[in-house]
This record gives sequence, structure tokens and C-alpha cells, in this order.
Amino acid sequence: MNTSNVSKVVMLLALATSYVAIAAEGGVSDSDRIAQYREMISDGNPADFDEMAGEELWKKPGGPKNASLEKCDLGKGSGVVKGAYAEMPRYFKDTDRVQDLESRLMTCMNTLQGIPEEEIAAKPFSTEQKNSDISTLATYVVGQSKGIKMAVSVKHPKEKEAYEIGKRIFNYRAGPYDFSCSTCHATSGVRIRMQDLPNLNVAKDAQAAYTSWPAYRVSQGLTRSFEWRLNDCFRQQRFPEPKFASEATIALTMYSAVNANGAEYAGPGLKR
Amino acid sequence: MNAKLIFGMTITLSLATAMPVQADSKSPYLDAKTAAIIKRDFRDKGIAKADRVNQDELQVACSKYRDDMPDGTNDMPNRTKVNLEEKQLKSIKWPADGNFVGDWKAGEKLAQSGKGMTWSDKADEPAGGNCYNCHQLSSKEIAYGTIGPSLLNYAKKHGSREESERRAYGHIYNVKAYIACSNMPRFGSMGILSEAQIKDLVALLMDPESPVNK
Amino acid sequence: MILMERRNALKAGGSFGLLALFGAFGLLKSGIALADWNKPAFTSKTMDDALAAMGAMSPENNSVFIHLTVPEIAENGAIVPVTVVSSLPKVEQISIFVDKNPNVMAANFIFPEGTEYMVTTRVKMGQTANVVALVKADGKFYRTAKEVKVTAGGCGG
Amino acid sequence: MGNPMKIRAAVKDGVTEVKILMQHEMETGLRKDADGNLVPACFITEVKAQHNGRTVLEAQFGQSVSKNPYLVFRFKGGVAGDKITISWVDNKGDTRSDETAISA
Repeated sequence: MNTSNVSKVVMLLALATSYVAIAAEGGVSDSDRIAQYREMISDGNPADFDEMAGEELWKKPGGPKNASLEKCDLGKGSGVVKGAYAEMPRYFKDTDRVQDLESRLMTCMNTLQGIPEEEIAAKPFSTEQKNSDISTLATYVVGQSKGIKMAVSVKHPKEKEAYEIGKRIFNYRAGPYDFSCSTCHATSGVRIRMQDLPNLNVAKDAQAAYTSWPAYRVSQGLTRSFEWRLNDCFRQQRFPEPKFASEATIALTMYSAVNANGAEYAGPGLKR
Repeated sequence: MNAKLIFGMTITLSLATAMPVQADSKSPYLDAKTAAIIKRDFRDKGIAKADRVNQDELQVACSKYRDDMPDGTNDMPNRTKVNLEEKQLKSIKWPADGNFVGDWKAGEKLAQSGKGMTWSDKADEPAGGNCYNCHQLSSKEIAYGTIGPSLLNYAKKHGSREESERRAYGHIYNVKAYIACSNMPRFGSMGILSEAQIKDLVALLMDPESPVNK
Repeated sequence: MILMERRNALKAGGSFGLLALFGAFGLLKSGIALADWNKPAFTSKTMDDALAAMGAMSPENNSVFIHLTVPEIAENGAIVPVTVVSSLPKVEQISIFVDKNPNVMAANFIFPEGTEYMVTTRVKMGQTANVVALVKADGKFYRTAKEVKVTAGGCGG
Repeated sequence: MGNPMKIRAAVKDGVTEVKILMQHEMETGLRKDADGNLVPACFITEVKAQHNGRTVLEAQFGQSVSKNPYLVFRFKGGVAGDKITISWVDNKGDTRSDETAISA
């Protein structure tokens, strides 16, 4: 076979392959195409940079007390970061309340570093101009639970209560559009515009959704925390703004996290 | 926001009260505590004022019961549902000129826009219709939601022309007059869209030249 | 593994003096000079202008020996993954364009001997458009293109 | 000086695959900020990859490359422990260089 024959064969093979691809296209849905897109961008997540920056922040002395956060107790003992996020939110004895990650980080930044809580709550989310310390710290902490199974407890009465209150807030319809979380997140197999919506009452969907937050948001070029995720949901619900790391957002986080129990934590994620 | 009954104003429960609770789905204590937390934990931002969390009668009922669920888990007593729908129907202001139809091209633009009434929107900017978020309205637009039914070929599906126009106007103005706890906003009754905007959307649904019916 | 990489990166970040040295001599005066940034090509507003600036007036269409992988739909135009693989012999360079972007040329890659003829990167797309791959092999130019639909994301609120 | 990049390099069957994620805004110069002012262009223009000092890939970028550029390529040769160095320059003259060792 000479070279021109070889190229003819290659050409025919390629044509045959593309014919098969076209024939198969009839069965490809837009959801499949979006899944294909997500798969293609899944490697190379810029949230890795926030994990690195968060680790530096965790270890660097700061605040009026010039102390690091290395002694912060995230629920598994002083300084234990590995696997802590997979068990949060949880009840903390020292504060006598249920706290999510950001709320707990705020406690540690306050008690260990001496930074006033109001000062932290004033800069809860990253912006194009400046990353938020607490959000960056959260990205580092969640990364240390990668691959660990979600096991959020509802054994303590306050944990159980937070879950129940979270469920009620989830179904609370109000505002000019009559929306609640459940307007979009209580039905399986529906989408808004092009985006599939997880049914957060169902384990399979809740697991996939919860374990992929915090996430680097391509459209914003920023890594977003779970508190941000809830905040922006309320914006789109046409609600007023939920206070950062408040009992309301902690309860909703509890509801989402418990429904995701049993799944391996997979964040920080990468989203459109 | 006419017809807005402010609930939750009389809750006097102190959040600091430590009370052993039996946490379950039917607990007046937890209901009251949730209401108090919601009142306390939301604040003004931009045009979205804190009092938006106050529910009207319909919102209270539809937070408690589910109605019109695709999976069939409707648990609202029928009498409650009918009662709510009758009240909502009264809030619909039908066009004085008896004409329901505007410009479908303006309607298509409105249908594409998801803007309106969030804390990042401005007070003087008119809201969009948010239609494509939940409905299919064109066989050419691939980015459509499925929370609501597809509205393709709407004009051919709902009886005579007059009936269809009236039905479309009423559903956009206040869908809750027909389905008490529908997921869709009450665009007219809640002052989200003007009469003229609603007419443009009716035109989008009804005009034979619009992408809905092409 | 991840931890080790992070440590390496952090260590590199900490040693400013060494890096300054890299910056001044390592990259710019490494002996193997970088090819010049092709300003006419990178500022071209149309495909024709860009191809002319690359010296590729009428490249041969060839989707058999250039394999271009892009998503059919991009959920967000800020990241559109692009992979180009060429089975042509003697590939010298692979360039990637987006035909409706304000500046159509996105990237150009130069392949020394021993480097496989493939590259993956990510480009921005302002709207639904064609991604074009241009391959220069043995002095000749070949091209192929695929459309990527950029969709409206989220609820637009 | 630019921010650190992430580099992974692994050799399999005599071919080394290099994956690079760079930290850079990649501003097009066409975008307006919240106040309506144009954000000046700032983007990586050139990237060079070296294996034990030998260039294995050169790249030139325009404004259309995504924020935090990602790059994957493969070259023949390379054994575990060899040094991979990636360097970039942007249009403002800022530079960055990081290195990693090839893993098996």
C-alpha cells in the first residue's frame, strides 16, 4: 500500500466514524451536552488556588492577638481540619449552639485572633476586587474533607431542631414572587433555563449538589462559599438579605447537609 | 402588594427561651420559632426590604400545604383551595378596553428577561417576565426551563380565541386564581408587570406569527 | 500528592530573589528565545485578517487529520475547553481562533521535535461562534472548525 | 511578580503529560467595571515549558484565553524526577516561573 492509499483508508474510516456520530446524535439531549461540557472542564479547577491561599491564612498569625487559627476547634478537636467539614454543621459546647463552617470560623477568628465578629461579617464574600478571608479559609477547610463521607449528626436536640427549622425555612413562601427554596428545589428532573435543578429533599440530588459546594464559579471568576450560595438563592427568590452565618442560614445549611449524608464530599467544585 | 395580610406580627416568642422540644414535622413551637428567626435574620438590601418576609394569607397556606405538585402529593383541603382561589380571582383587574392583546415582539423580549425585584435590581427599571426560566416558548430557544409546562402552540390548545386570550391574561395577572399554590408569581396582582406588559405577553402566546405558535 | 504540589508552589512563591532572577534571565534570556508575539495576528478583527497575518492565506480544510474537540454547548462562555490533535506529520504550530470574538485569535502553540501534536486549553467566547483550529505542518496550513453554542445561564436574575 | 501556578507532570509509557493551571486575570481590555470604566487589558502573552532546560512547548496567548489559563500537552521522554519548568510573561511585563518534578 502506498501513502495515498493509506490516507484514503484513513479518510474512509474517519468518514464512517463521523457518520456513526451523526446517527447517534438523535439520542443526545441538551442535558447530555451540558454534562459533556462539565466533564470537559472538570480538571484544572482554579479553586485550588483558594485552597492554597486559605491554608496560608490558616497558618499565618493575624488579628489584634497576632495568633494563627491552627488551634481552632472545628468539632473534631483543637487544630483538626481533616474531615471536619464532612460533619458540619454541628453543635458546639463552648458556644452552646449549632454552627456551620463560616459561623465557626468567625468564632475562631474572634476568640483566637481577636477580630471583632462584626468586622468579619462585614466582608463575608469575595468580590472581583478582593477575596474575603473567611471565604478563602472555608475553601481550604472544605478541601480537607475531599473523599470523606458526609456524616452530619442530628443526635443533639439542638442539631435536630436546626434541621427541622431548616426544613420549614426551605418551604417558606414569601416576597413579591411567592417563592420559597422549594419552588425550584422540591421537584425532581426539572431545570431553570438550561440548568438542571437538584431536588434537595431527595438524597441523590442533595448529595450531588451539597458535596460540590463551595465551588469556583466560572461566570464570576471567584470561588464561592456555601453561605454565598444561600445568599444568592435568596436574592433570586426576591427575598431581603439573610444575615451572614445567622441562625436562619445555619438551619438551612443543616437541612441541606443532613439530606446529603452518606455521600463522599467532593468539593471545592467547578460550576458554570 | 394589595390584598396583603401581614401575618407573623403577633409572634412574641422569645428566641432565648430554652425549651425541650420534640422535633417533628407538626410542631407549633417550631413553627413559631421559625417565624421569629425569619423575622430577625433578614435585613433590607437595595430595593428588597426586610418586610418582604411577612407572608400574606395565600403564602401562609401554601408554605404549609402543597398543591399542584407534579408527583401528586397534594395535601391542601379542597375547601381551603377553592376559598383562596376565589379571593385571588377578585384581585384581577381586567383591561378596561376589553382588549387583551399587545405586541408579541415586545412580549418575546420580556419573556427572555429574568430581571426584576431582586436586591441587585434598581427600583426604576421595569421587571422582565422571567418566562423562559420555567417555560418553553419557542422551538428555536434551547435555554428554556421545565418548572412550568411547555407553552408551544398555546393559541391552538385553549378553546376559542376570546377564551384563550382571557385565560392567558388571567393566568399571567394572577395564576393563583386558578391554581392556589402554583409556583408562578402573581405578575399583575403583586405589581411586577404592568397591564401593557401583560398584554404583550398575551400577544406572545396568541399571535400566529410569534415563536410560540410557529 | 496535591499537598506536595501545593508545598512546591508555596515554596516557589516564597523565594522572591530566585524568582526575580528567573524573571530577568531565565525566561527572557534563556538562550532559546521565544518567538515574537504576533501582534498583527492577535489584534485581527476578522478570520481573514488573522489568517493573512499568520501567513495562511487559504488553508486547506481538513477535519480528518485535525481532530478538534469542543463542547457542543458551553454553559458559560467564560470557559470553553478546546483540544486540538493533529495526525499530520511534521507539525510546527497549532493556532486556535474564535471567529466572532472582538480579537479572533486566541492562542498559538509552537511544537519542538519530540512534543506530541496535541494541546488542550480554554478560551472565552462572547456568543455562539465557530472555534477554528489552524495547523502548520511541513510548511503548509490546514484548518478545521466547529460551532459551540453559548447559552444563557441561570435564571438571569 | 505573578501568583504561583499549579503544575502536574506524570510519565507513562515514555510520554510525559503536563497539566498547568496559571493564576491570571486575563483581562481583555474591553470589559467595563461597575462604574462603567474600561478595565485595562492585562493578559499573559507568552508561555514556555522546559524539560531539564530544553524547551518542549512555546505558546502565545491573546485576550481570548480564559481567566486562570489551563494548558495540557505531552512530550516524548522524561523520567520520574526530571524537572519541568513553566514560565510566563504578560503584556505588562509581569512574569512568573514555577517548577515541579515529573512523577511516575
